[in-house]
This record gives sequence, structure tokens and C-alpha cells, in this order.
Amino acid sequence: MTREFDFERPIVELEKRLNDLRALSEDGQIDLSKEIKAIDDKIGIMKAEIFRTLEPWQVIQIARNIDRPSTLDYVKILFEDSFLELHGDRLFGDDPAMVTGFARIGNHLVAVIGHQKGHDTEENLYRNFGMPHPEGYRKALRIMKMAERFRKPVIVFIDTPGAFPGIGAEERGQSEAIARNLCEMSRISVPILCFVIGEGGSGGALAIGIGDKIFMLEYSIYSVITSEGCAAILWKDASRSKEAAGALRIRAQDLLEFGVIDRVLPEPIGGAHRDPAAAAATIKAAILDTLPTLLEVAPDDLLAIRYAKFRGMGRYKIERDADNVE
Amino acid sequence: MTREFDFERPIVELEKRLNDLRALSEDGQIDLSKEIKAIDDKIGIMKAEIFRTLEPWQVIQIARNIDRPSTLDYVKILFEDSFLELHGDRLFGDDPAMVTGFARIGNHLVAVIGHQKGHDTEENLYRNFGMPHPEGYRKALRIMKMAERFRKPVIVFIDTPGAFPGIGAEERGQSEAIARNLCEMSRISVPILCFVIGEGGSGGALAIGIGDKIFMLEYSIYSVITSEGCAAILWKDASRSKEAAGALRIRAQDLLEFGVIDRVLPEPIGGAHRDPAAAAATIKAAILDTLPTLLEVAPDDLLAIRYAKFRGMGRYKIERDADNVE
Amino acid sequence: MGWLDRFTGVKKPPDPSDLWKKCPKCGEVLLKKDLERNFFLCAKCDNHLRMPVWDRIALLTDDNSFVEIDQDMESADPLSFVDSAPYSERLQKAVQNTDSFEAVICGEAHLDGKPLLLGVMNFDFMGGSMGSVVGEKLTRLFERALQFRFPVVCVSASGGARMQEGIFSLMQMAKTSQAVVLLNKAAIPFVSVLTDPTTGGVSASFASLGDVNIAEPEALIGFAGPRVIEQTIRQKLPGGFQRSEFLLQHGMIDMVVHRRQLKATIGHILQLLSSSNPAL
Amino acid sequence: MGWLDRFTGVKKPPDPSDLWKKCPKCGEVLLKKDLERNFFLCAKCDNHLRMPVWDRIALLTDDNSFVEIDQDMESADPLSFVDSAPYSERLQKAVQNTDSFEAVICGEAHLDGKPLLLGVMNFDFMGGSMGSVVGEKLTRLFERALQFRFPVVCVSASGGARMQEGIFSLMQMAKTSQAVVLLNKAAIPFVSVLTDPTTGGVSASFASLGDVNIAEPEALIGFAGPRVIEQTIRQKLPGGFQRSEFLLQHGMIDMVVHRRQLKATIGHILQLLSSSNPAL
Ligand SMILES: [Zn+2]
Ligand SMILES: [Zn+2]
Repeated sequence: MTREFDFERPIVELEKRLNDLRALSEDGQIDLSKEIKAIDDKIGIMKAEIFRTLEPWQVIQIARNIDRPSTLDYVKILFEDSFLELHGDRLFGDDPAMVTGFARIGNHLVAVIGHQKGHDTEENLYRNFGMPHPEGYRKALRIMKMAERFRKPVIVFIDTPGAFPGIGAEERGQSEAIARNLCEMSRISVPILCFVIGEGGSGGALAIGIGDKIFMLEYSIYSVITSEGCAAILWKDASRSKEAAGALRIRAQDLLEFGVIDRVLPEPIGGAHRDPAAAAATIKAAILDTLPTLLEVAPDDLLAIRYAKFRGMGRYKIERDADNVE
Repeated sequence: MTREFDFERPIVELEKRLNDLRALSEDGQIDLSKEIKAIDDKIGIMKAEIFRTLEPWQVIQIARNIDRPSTLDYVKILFEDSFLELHGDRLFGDDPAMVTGFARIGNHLVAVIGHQKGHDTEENLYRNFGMPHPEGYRKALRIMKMAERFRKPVIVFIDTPGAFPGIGAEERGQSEAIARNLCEMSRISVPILCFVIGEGGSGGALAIGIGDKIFMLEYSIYSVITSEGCAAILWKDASRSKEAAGALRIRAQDLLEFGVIDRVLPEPIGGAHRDPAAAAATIKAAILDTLPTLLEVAPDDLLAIRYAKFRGMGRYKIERDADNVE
Repeated sequence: MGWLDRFTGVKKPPDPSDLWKKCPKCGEVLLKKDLERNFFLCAKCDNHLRMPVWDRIALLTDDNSFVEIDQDMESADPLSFVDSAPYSERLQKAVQNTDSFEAVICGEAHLDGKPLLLGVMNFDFMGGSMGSVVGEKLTRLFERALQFRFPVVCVSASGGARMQEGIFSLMQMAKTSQAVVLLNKAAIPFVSVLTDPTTGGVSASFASLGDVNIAEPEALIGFAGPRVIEQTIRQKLPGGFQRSEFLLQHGMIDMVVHRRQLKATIGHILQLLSSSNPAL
Repeated sequence: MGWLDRFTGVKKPPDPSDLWKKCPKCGEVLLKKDLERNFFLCAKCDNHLRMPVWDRIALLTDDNSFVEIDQDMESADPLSFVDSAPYSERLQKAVQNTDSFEAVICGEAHLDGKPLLLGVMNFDFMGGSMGSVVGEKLTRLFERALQFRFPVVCVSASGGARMQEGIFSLMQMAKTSQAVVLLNKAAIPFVSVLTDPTTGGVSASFASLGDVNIAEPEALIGFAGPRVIEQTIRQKLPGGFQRSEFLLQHGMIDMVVHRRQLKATIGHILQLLSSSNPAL
């Protein structure tokens, strides 16, 4: 059973009624198949309409939904039994909020890195709600460097509210860990594909997000700050997070427009959690589409192109020609 | 005031008497200058004889002497005001048992790394008696890699009873930290000069001891285990450490014979603590003698020669020709 | 004063309506002109108050050697962002109040007679937040360092990312950090000076990546702000948490340096890391 | 059984005078022949008892594929070391008792039909201590891996350095570790399997340097021995300290693997790190 969103409630009500009708119809008392089909079609149209016109704060709800597939859910579907998880940063600890390993997909051996959220409270406590400590980032870096040595491309899944803001995290250099990864990822000389599958939360997301191609699932988000945090700071009122959500332009479509990501991957209607296999198939297609081309690029060129990609991000103007936004 | 060793006591007694005589003589009552000179000469001969025939356990006393110059004592003399200490491993902490930085000597800019002991109890508690935690080794590695980037040779001072055996040290991977340094030091492509200045205690010493030239001060020691530890394990009796000290062959002269070190640096009579400036002068001469030649070796050759140096260490025989010790 | 005046290195005169300041540490009332003469150190408790950007530049460079670069670069408003006020208005106000177009001033200067590239963040400009312009100017600074093989010094003071620029502001972390790696690879010294406060996206990118990281005494430095941490873990933070001395102890910075020694220390570092033979 | 017999891969027959063993964990009395059949796992509590070196080799390699190398290398006695007995006598006794010349057996074998180089330490030979021969044999193994581009698996069981060889034994840490780096640089997979116990100079050199570090359940793994630590810090150590699960939690190993899954897991790792395209 997956939970429903507020904005899905009208549909859910209709679906319940429809099921009642179906039950009656199957009892054989009366043939309602035509009516049922008609209602079903209407529901389909309504659903499509609702999900076509979602507000940003509604997308946030989907992106954060506890039932939404996180890294290991996709890993299981994409890599089947080939995934082998590796643990530890070789320095301090093993962070369950970050999952790393190696796997096979199609004809490719790859390294896998991703934030891991839980699907219930217990799992979320264990996974720290997908918020890594420095050791998580350092584990990811270790595996990326290993991937580079063994010439395996890296597949990254991004799904975090952000890097954990806590005492131990600060003591062990959360800033250093994130900054170091930004540095090092820009020089890992194998292809890196990044998939934002849920929440792309600020520096904690970007710290594993430097890649050659950046994909976002349709209802995932990527933001410099949570809408709540933004509202608290700029509106001095956390309850105005819906406004902040709109202002921040955090949807996949926005980021595509800004040229910050490469492609939006459509999700099944209702969101990836309604049909994880379908979402995974889209991701798989993106991997198998993209990797062969990237694998033919010489390592130095790959790094130069990756540098240029992030080098070009930003919008500013030069005062002397104020009209020419660069 | 420096403390005396048991085996120095006869000399110290004589020196006291001599001073009494000098006082009398200077009072002008009676001219004893001839007798004083004769006694002084005799003391000199006795001293030389005692220090020429020291037993290994006596050398250990000198090597561990709390007054013996440790890294920063030499740093002050060798590099004067040019030494700039850098701190921290960028991962967990800053270890006061390990000192790192950059400095100038003669015409050379160099990196400096060394274990640091204290000269009194308070200082020793702060320096943890020169026994590093993993963060000490990781700080040293950070500075060595920085030295490599900036093409500065590395000067290493070894003076530790060993890596610290404690809970935190094990938690944070003392084994990993030492092993990692052994690896990485073998690939640092700038000249590395190592000076064993006091205690070369096992893996905790070796972890910063992979260099192109290894020097030992005359009364320093270098051992796979403390003589006490060895006696406790092999003789099942820690009090038999004098025997163990002899059996382990831990003196500079022994290691030179074994081909494990490159040169023994003579100390002032009585030990380096009697005249730190003289000991430092010997170290300085060794640095300035050795560096120019090493700096002319191409980095790849330097690494190949360093590899071969440690590759050749060990004594074994092949059974089929049991007589040919390789 | 427009960018043309600043281009000549003229210093902003003190605002007559604002003659004194209270030391936030000991409460001492300090005359601004005394503060200026005293490097913005509290005369009573030696507290390092925030130092205006042009005073900082004067502190760290040889007299009259600083020449600003990229001073005419201004923020765009790519999100047409509006909170209680439009971002464009906030920007205008910040430009008026600080006489800067943005939260970092970059330039070429000399220190001990040797060339260096210097970037100094301006906390007064929207909390020193890093948007596209800050990221672009610093990246250009790093790339210029690469081109001329001059060392770089960055003085950070920032609350983090410029929220009003959304994802563009986040990406400046990547942009600046990847430029620092090029410096590393080319063995061009990069000294990062962290001043009060340096948090968020600045702390978690280039500012933590110095070959040598220096902090001023008691500066607040960290990834997450103390209030966010307290709200998350629901407990009060220990004294000294996220202060310079805490970072030194935790291995994140190389040294805590008094403002009076800052220029000499940077000079010392650059000399030791220089590729030339030292003077005998 | 001399080295010539071992060369053919014949397994040592069980010693008839020593038919049973008590599980050190649960106290269950176990018949040695049952133990052997059961991979030296306690039938009652699944405790992983120490596994004899030839059984270990059989466990990890395809049937009859193992060919020993460097088996005729013996320790010298460079220090003419004598404690309560001369080192040379101790060595002789160890050779007699273990039918090995030294504390590591190295060889070439197949796993899942693919070639690999395997080193297995023998704790029964002077506590698996690493002297010149252990260091030399492992270094040759690594160098052979480099030459043929075969992956390497090392199974460690060691109390640390061979004290009787003094400084030579210490230097084996350097010798083996620097050879591992060459494997790293050449992207030749190195899997380190840590078994009970792996401490001291072995733990602090090649054994911690696997691309993948695997430990058997509840193995004691650490730098300093627990008794040394207790004497140093004058307090009792917490339960589970320095055990495999502790190391996993502290980020030092990649996984804790049950002995029954060990071969399959290593095969999986080597397949994922291989340079060839996987079978479709
Ligand atoms: Zn004050
Ligand atoms: Zn049992």
C-alpha cells in the first residue's frame, strides 16, 4: 500500500467508488462494464491533468514521499544480483546514508554510489534520513577513485535532504568532505552519470553530483536550500514555504531550462513509487543510451568537457554592457 | 641541568671532585693547574671508553633520555626562524605527537615531518610521549603529498616508542594509517631523508620512515619491538629486557651492518643532549651533503631506486641451495 | 563611488553618521576611527571584529599595489526572484550601501614585493553570499593564477549560498572547487583565510581547499549554521563549537593567526612554497 | 611430507593422535573430521575456528588447480637470535610441526576457472609471524601478479612481526606494502581476507591495503594486541572491540563474509573488477 497525496484525494475517492462498482459488476447481478470503462477513462484524464499541473510544493511532496524508491530500490531492479556493496571510508566509519559498490548493467561493469533513505521510521533512523556524515562522502570518494583505477564508469543516485547538520559531522569536517568531493569528482577520469531520483538537497547532493550527464526524474527536485529553510530566512516565516518552493525553481523542468541538467526522465503517472520498475526502466535506458558514447571519449577530453560544463554555470552581467546577460 | 645515566656515575663523581679542586686552585691558595689538567684528560679518556663500549640497554637509556633532543629541538637549530608548522589531517584532528611543516635549510626549501616527544611530564602528556594516533600519520601524509606537489624534498625525524596502542587509535584505523603511509611514501616523487634521532619504535617509526637515505644518530635505536615487549613475549619475563636488547640488534651500528640504514651520524661524547648544536650540525651536514645529488635524480628513477632499496631488505635461503644465503 | 573610482584604489571615507561601534565580545564602545587604525581589533579585549573589505585589502597587500579586476561584473536575476522584496531591489540596495557590485572584490597586488592574486569577500554585501558573480569572479581569479603562475589568497566571510539565485548559486561551489584543483595540479599556492563567519556553501567549497588554511581567532567556521544544528539535534551546542580553535583541534585548519601577523604569515607561506631558490 | 610432496598439491592427512577439538566459543566438543568436512565451523554455534592452511587453499580454489610457488624458501637467522631457545631450533620445530618451511603458502590457482595468485598465512607456523621469508614470498607473489596481470588474494592470520629477525622483520612491512602500490597503479585487483587473528605488522601493512578488505566473522583484527592496549590505558576493553564487525562499523573493511560464502564472494568481486566485458 502506498500512501496518497492531498492532491490525489479526489482521484482516490473516485477509484474507491469504481472498485465498489467493479465488485458489484463481478457479482454478476448487473453488467456495468461500459460505465466502469467510462469512469476509468475519466480518472485517467483527471490524473494526467493533476500531475501535469502540479505546483512546486506538490512536487516536493512526491520527491520526499517515504514510499518513493531510493537508491537501493533502483539498484535491485537495475543491477539485479550483480550489485556488490562495499563499505567504509577507511578512515573513521561506514555511513549507512551513503551506499556504494560495484555492479553490472547490460554490457557494462560500473561503480554505484547513492544516498539512501528509509521507507519507515526504523529504517530512516538507521539511514539517518539519507543525510550523510563526512564519512559517507569519503566512502563515496574512495569508491570513485577505485572506479577510476579500474576504469569503471560511475552511476550516481542523488536522494538527500542534505548533508547532516550535527556536532559529529562538523567535528569531522562536513565542509572539508563536501569540498574535497567537488574537487576530486571534477578529476575522476571515467564517465560519471548522475541521477537525481528524489531530493537533491543542496551541497549534500552536489557533493556526489559532479558528472558528465545529470538526469532528473520528473518529480524529483534539486535546490540550494529547502523551501522551509528559505522561507524561514527570507520571509522570516517557515510556513510560507509554498511560496519559497515556487520562487526557488527547483523542479526538473526548471533545471533543464537553466541548462544545469541534461535531461528530464518522465515518471509513471502518480510518481515513481506507483511503478518503480517503469521508473527504473527509464533510468536504465538513459544509462545504456549515454554510456557507450562517453566511454569513447578520451579521459583528458572527458575531464575538459566536464570542467567546461560546470564552468559555464551561472548568470551575470558586465556593467559596461548591462543589456548583455552573459 | 641534564640528568646522568647510571653508567656515567663514576665520571660524574670525578668531575665533582675536579670542580672542587678548581675552586681551591682559583682561590689562589695553591696552584693545582697541572694536576687538574691531568685529571681532566683522564676523565676524557674514561668517558670516551665508556661511550665506546656501551651495552645495547645503555644505548636504549640514552635514546629514550627525556633530555634527548626531539624533532622540534633540531628544527629550531637547523631551520632557525624559517620553520612554519602546519597542522591537521583535514579528516579528524591534529596530533601533537607528530610535527609537520615547511622550512628552509641552506639553499633548500624542504618539508619537515617528525615525531615529537616532551621533555617533562606535562609536555609528554600533551605530546602523548611521541606516540601518534592515526591522525598524526595522516597529517604527515598530507604534508608529504603537498611537498611532492610543490617539489620540496622531505626531511623526516624519527623519535617514537611506537604508534599509540589505544581505543581511539584502533577505532580510527591505526593499522590502515600506517599501512597507507608505507604505500604512499614509496611513491612520493621527491627526495626523502630520514633521521632516526632517538627511538625508532617499530611500525610507528617505519610509518614515516620510507626514504631515499636513512641516517641514524649514534645512540639512537631502531627496533621491531621494545626490548621489554620482546622479553615479555619470548622470555616470558619483562625484566630480562637487557638480554632482549642485546639479541634484537637495535643499535645504529647493527643496522648499518645489516644494510638497513645508510650512515651512522656520530654524536658528541655523552650523547646528543650534552651538545644539541653539535648533533644538529652533523645532521645539517648530512642533509646538505645528500640533497643536491638526490635532487638531480629524475623522479621515476628516484622511485625505482627507493623501491629497490626496501625490496632488498630481508635475509632468507632457498632450500635447494641451503648454503647460499641470498 | 562607482567602479571607476574603485578601480584607482581610492578608499571609501568613513560615514560620519556612524562614528562608533560596540565590541560584540566585551561590550567596549570603540570609536570607528580608532578601530580603523587598530585593524578593527578591540582595544580592550583584542576581539577580531569584522574588517571592511578595503581595509582587509590594505592589510594584506603592499601599499598601493592592489589593482581590482572584474569589478564591473553584476548579478543577474535569473529566477526573477521575489521574497518580501524583489532580488533586483535587494541587489541595488546592497550596491548602494557597500559601493561594491558584489560580495567579493578581486584583484592583483603585491605582497613583500611579489605578485599575488587576492579575493576578499564582503560580508556587508548580502551576507557575503555566493551567487553567480562571486563564483565567476573567484573562478576567473583562479584561472588567472593558473595563467600567470601567481599564488592566490582568498579571504572568506560568507553566510553561504545566494538563495535568490537558486540552483545557480549552488553550482558556484562546483565551479570554484574544480578551478582550485587546477591550481593544485599546477603547484600554484592557494592560501585560504577564513574569517568570521565562513559557513555553508563557501566553507564547503573553495574556502576549505587551501594548501594552507588560516583562520582568524574565534571566527565562526562550519558547514551548517549553529541554529540549524541546534534545531536538528535539539540540544545546545558546546562553547567554542565551530570556532577557529575548534577547527584547529579537529584538523581542518593549519593555524589560527592574529590579524597583526596575517600578512607576515602569508608572506612566509608563499616564500616556503615558492619554486624559486630562497635568498641565502 | 616435504616440499616436493606439497608441490603436487597433496593434502596433509589428519593427525590420528588429535581427533577432537573444543569450540573456543561455545565449548562444544567437535570431531576433527567433522570439523574438516564443515569448513572448521562449529556445528553448534557456527563459530569460525582457525582453518588450516591447506583446507583454506582448497576452500578458495577450483579443485586441484593450486600450484605452490617459492615453496623452497627458508628463513635464515641473520641475528643468530637466541631467547629461551635458539631461533634456528624454533624454526626447525615449526617446520616439523606444520610441514611448511614458513608461515605463508603462496601459489597460482584458478577460481571460477580464472587464474589468480593466492597467499595463505599459516598461524600454526610461529603464530603466522612475518619474517624475511613471509615478506619475500608475498612480495614475489605481488610482483608475479604484476607480471601476468592476475588478481591476488591474500588470507592473513598473524600475530605480527617475527621478532627473532629483528629489524629485517619490520622492513617486510615496507617491502610488501610498496609492492601492493604497484598492483594498485596497474589496476590489478587485490583482495585481502583477514582471518582470526590478524594483528601487528601484518595488519599494519599489506593486509589492510586490499582494494576490497574482507573479514571472517568475529575475527580479531587490529594494530596493537588487546593485552597491550589494556596495559597501556589501564582499563578493560569493551566487548567486540577489534572484532570484524567493529572494523566494519569503523569503516576499515568492506564486508564480513561467512566462510561458506567466501569463495563465491571473492569470485563476484574479481568479476566486477575485471577488465573484460562481462558475459551477457
Ligand atoms: Zn572587546
Ligand atoms: Zn561453538
